[in-house]
Amino acid sequence: MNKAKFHLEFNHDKCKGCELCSTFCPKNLISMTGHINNKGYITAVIEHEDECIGCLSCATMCPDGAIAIFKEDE
Amino acid sequence: MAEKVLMKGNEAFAEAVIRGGCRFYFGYPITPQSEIPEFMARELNKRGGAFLQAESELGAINMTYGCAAAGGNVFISSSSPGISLMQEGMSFLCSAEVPCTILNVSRCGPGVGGIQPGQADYYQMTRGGGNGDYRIPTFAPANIQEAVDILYEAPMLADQIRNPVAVLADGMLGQMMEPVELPEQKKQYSADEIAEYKPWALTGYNAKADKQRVVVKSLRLQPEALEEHVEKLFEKYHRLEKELVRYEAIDLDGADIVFVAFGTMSRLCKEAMEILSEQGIKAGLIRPISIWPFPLEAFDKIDFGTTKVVISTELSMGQMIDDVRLGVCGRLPVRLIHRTGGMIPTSLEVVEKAKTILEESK
Amino acid sequence: MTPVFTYTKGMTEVSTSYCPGCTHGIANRIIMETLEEMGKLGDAIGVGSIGCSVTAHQFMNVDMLESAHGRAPAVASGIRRAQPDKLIYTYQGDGDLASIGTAEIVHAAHRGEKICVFFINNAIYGMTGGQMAPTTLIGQRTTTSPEGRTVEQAGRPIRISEMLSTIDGAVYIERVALDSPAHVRAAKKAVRKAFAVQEQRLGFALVEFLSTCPSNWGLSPSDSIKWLRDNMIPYYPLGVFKEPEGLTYDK
Amino acid sequence: MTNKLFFAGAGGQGVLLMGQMTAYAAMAEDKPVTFLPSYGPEMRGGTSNCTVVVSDDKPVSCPLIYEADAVVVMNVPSLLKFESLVKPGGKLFINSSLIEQKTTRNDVEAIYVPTIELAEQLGNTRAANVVMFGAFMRSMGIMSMETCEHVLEKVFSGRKEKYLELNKKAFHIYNN
Repeated sequence: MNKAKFHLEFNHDKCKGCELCSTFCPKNLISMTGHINNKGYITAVIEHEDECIGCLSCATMCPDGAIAIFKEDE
Repeated sequence: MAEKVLMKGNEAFAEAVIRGGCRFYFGYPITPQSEIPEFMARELNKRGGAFLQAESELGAINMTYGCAAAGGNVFISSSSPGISLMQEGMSFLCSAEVPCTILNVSRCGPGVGGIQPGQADYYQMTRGGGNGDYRIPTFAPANIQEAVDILYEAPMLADQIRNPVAVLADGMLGQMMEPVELPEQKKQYSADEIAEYKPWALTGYNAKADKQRVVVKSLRLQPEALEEHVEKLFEKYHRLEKELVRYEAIDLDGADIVFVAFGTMSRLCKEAMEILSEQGIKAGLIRPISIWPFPLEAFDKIDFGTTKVVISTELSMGQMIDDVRLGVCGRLPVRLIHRTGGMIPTSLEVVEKAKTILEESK
Repeated sequence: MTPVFTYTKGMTEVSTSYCPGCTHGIANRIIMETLEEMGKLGDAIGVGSIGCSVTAHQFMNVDMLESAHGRAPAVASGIRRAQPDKLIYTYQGDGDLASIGTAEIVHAAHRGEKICVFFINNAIYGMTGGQMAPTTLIGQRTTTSPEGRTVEQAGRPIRISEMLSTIDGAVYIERVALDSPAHVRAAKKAVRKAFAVQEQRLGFALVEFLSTCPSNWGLSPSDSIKWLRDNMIPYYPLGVFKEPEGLTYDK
Repeated sequence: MTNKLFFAGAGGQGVLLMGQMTAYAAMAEDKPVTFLPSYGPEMRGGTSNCTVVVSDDKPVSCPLIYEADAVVVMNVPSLLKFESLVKPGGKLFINSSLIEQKTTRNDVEAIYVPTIELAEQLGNTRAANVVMFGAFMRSMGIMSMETCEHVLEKVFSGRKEKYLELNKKAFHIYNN
């Protein structure tokens, strides 16, 4: 069985760089190394997206609705 | 012509405002207007509306804010210290342009004061105790029929101008009885009709023709936006200053003295005028019916060739006298006859004081 | 690609005014997600309050009213009279609900008003700059309890859920926390149940959210989550305090 | 022509009802009228009084009075407090069943009505206030006795209808 693949989209305009997504990612895939957005926050990005297990923890804890998650169709 | 009935002021007020279209009442008991919540508790539920006894006047005015913002036609009443508690909500209602009808059956202050009639809420009603720039059109009837007629029109007027409309009646008017004719019941809007009749009301956006959500608010954190909003409110208020002015002017031609009095005090003045006339002194009367907007134009009708003095006659230490001075505008001396604390002068007392003032003014 | 998590249409496109990492944003979102999933956004009326959520009407994408400090339950009671068929909720902080608005909340509960109250408890006044709230913990430093709150001076923190569950008219009371994905999911379930209670006209429903205030607690968002868990939950235990027997709803 | 009338007594003596019935009678004859009760914090007991102003033609300007064409007093404190209100040549109606003394005024017409004794003749002392109302109306002649009877029919209707005949008799019993 192939492992399901997920894709994360970060809305960099909404992200406030609070790091809660990164704190709650069980696989430690999210880092705060994006660009500085218009509000002056350093935004979140995902590294090694292929390792994402689709647990939705990051999006669940994001207070700003900055994360959307998609599942690749098989 | 409708049949005349002898009614206690407070009950006549309540019946009139229901016939004027009011369906909701939120209130808290306070003398001398407790007959109103009692009347509403008996009547509104069976006449397709709702009565709710609030936990406080603060609760009541905010229930009013919610219900009226959701399109309900709301009437609210209290007496002086209760009106003080409602000032916060009145400021919100004005800013959010939410209509309702407010009745103050006033007593005496300051503080809890006493329960006898007084007119020391003039500033509270015409200047407002709430914060910010706002105005509430306020009418001060002098008899029960006039109060009934004003309260009957008030709910519709409030809807038209999207602003609270207030009536200031003192405790005497609330407690006394006079024969009145009650007008026909006006149309009351059902919950389903509100979205169409009041597109700005909170109904859930599914009920709206355009499916657009509405926000009812007073908050504007951007100074530019707040200034623009308040300027817009005042365009309305300036228009109302012309449209809503109401007063009675009696016997101004050739008068030696002109009384200015509203409500109960104006009735004493009318009797005083009769007595003065028997003694050869001609007295006129300007009786503001709208106290905001104040009928400044009435003062231009004074006979400046004969009149020696204008006397503001009040059941307070002199509050309306500020507006009287604006109306007279330096053209004549302005003096005060007053009692306060619930004391009401007799018409003879008014006559004697007026004669003294006239002598001093010659 | 199939979306598995997207931002709810119950929230507008406007960025919230909450500070980075403040869990107000999570509470806003799960309430609006719930209404969207119920298909009720167009039949809902929200009442905002004074505090950090004073601008909630800009974010919550339903008919909204912004009320005076503490008065939201009275306002909602008024709306209920004119709009008897709508879903009506208030969104209030702890200064608003547990201090200046205690009369309104207690009496709305006593009347068994068919409204939902979403109560954000972050143990501090946020918008005004970190003053002591009635919910501030003993020993907690705030700008008006600079040496830490003492029992002698301010008494003990008020437990709203416990207090309101003594009231007959309040039929659903639950305290939840926004400190983990699992707790957020539980919180959303509580929101759903509160709306079910209102839909079925069973009475007054309140969900208390333990929430963070990183800016005024002086902690990072992640440390704030930990502080909430270590300090608030022991004093404000989570759980259902009251629930109608056999409450059913579409999950 | 304006009639300024004043009624005073103890709470429960029916003074407000007397005033109201007077106002009803005036309204029935299409006369402008005002009825103004005293109001205070006490719900039971204490004193109570009311002012009724009846006009023949133009609206009543002032519901408050500084002198009265007629005053009705139902107990001693009311006599002491309000006998001075009667204008010279006016009428003072005194409930002589409870007030043994005479008025100190010699410039008014005093009418002493033994309301309780007369009501006792009818078998019910509770009709004492209507005895006074009848004496008052007959003497004043502002409204017709017929009109007043109609008012009694209105007041004593429904649950109170069983008292109507008694009160009609009470209304007419004082005939001096």
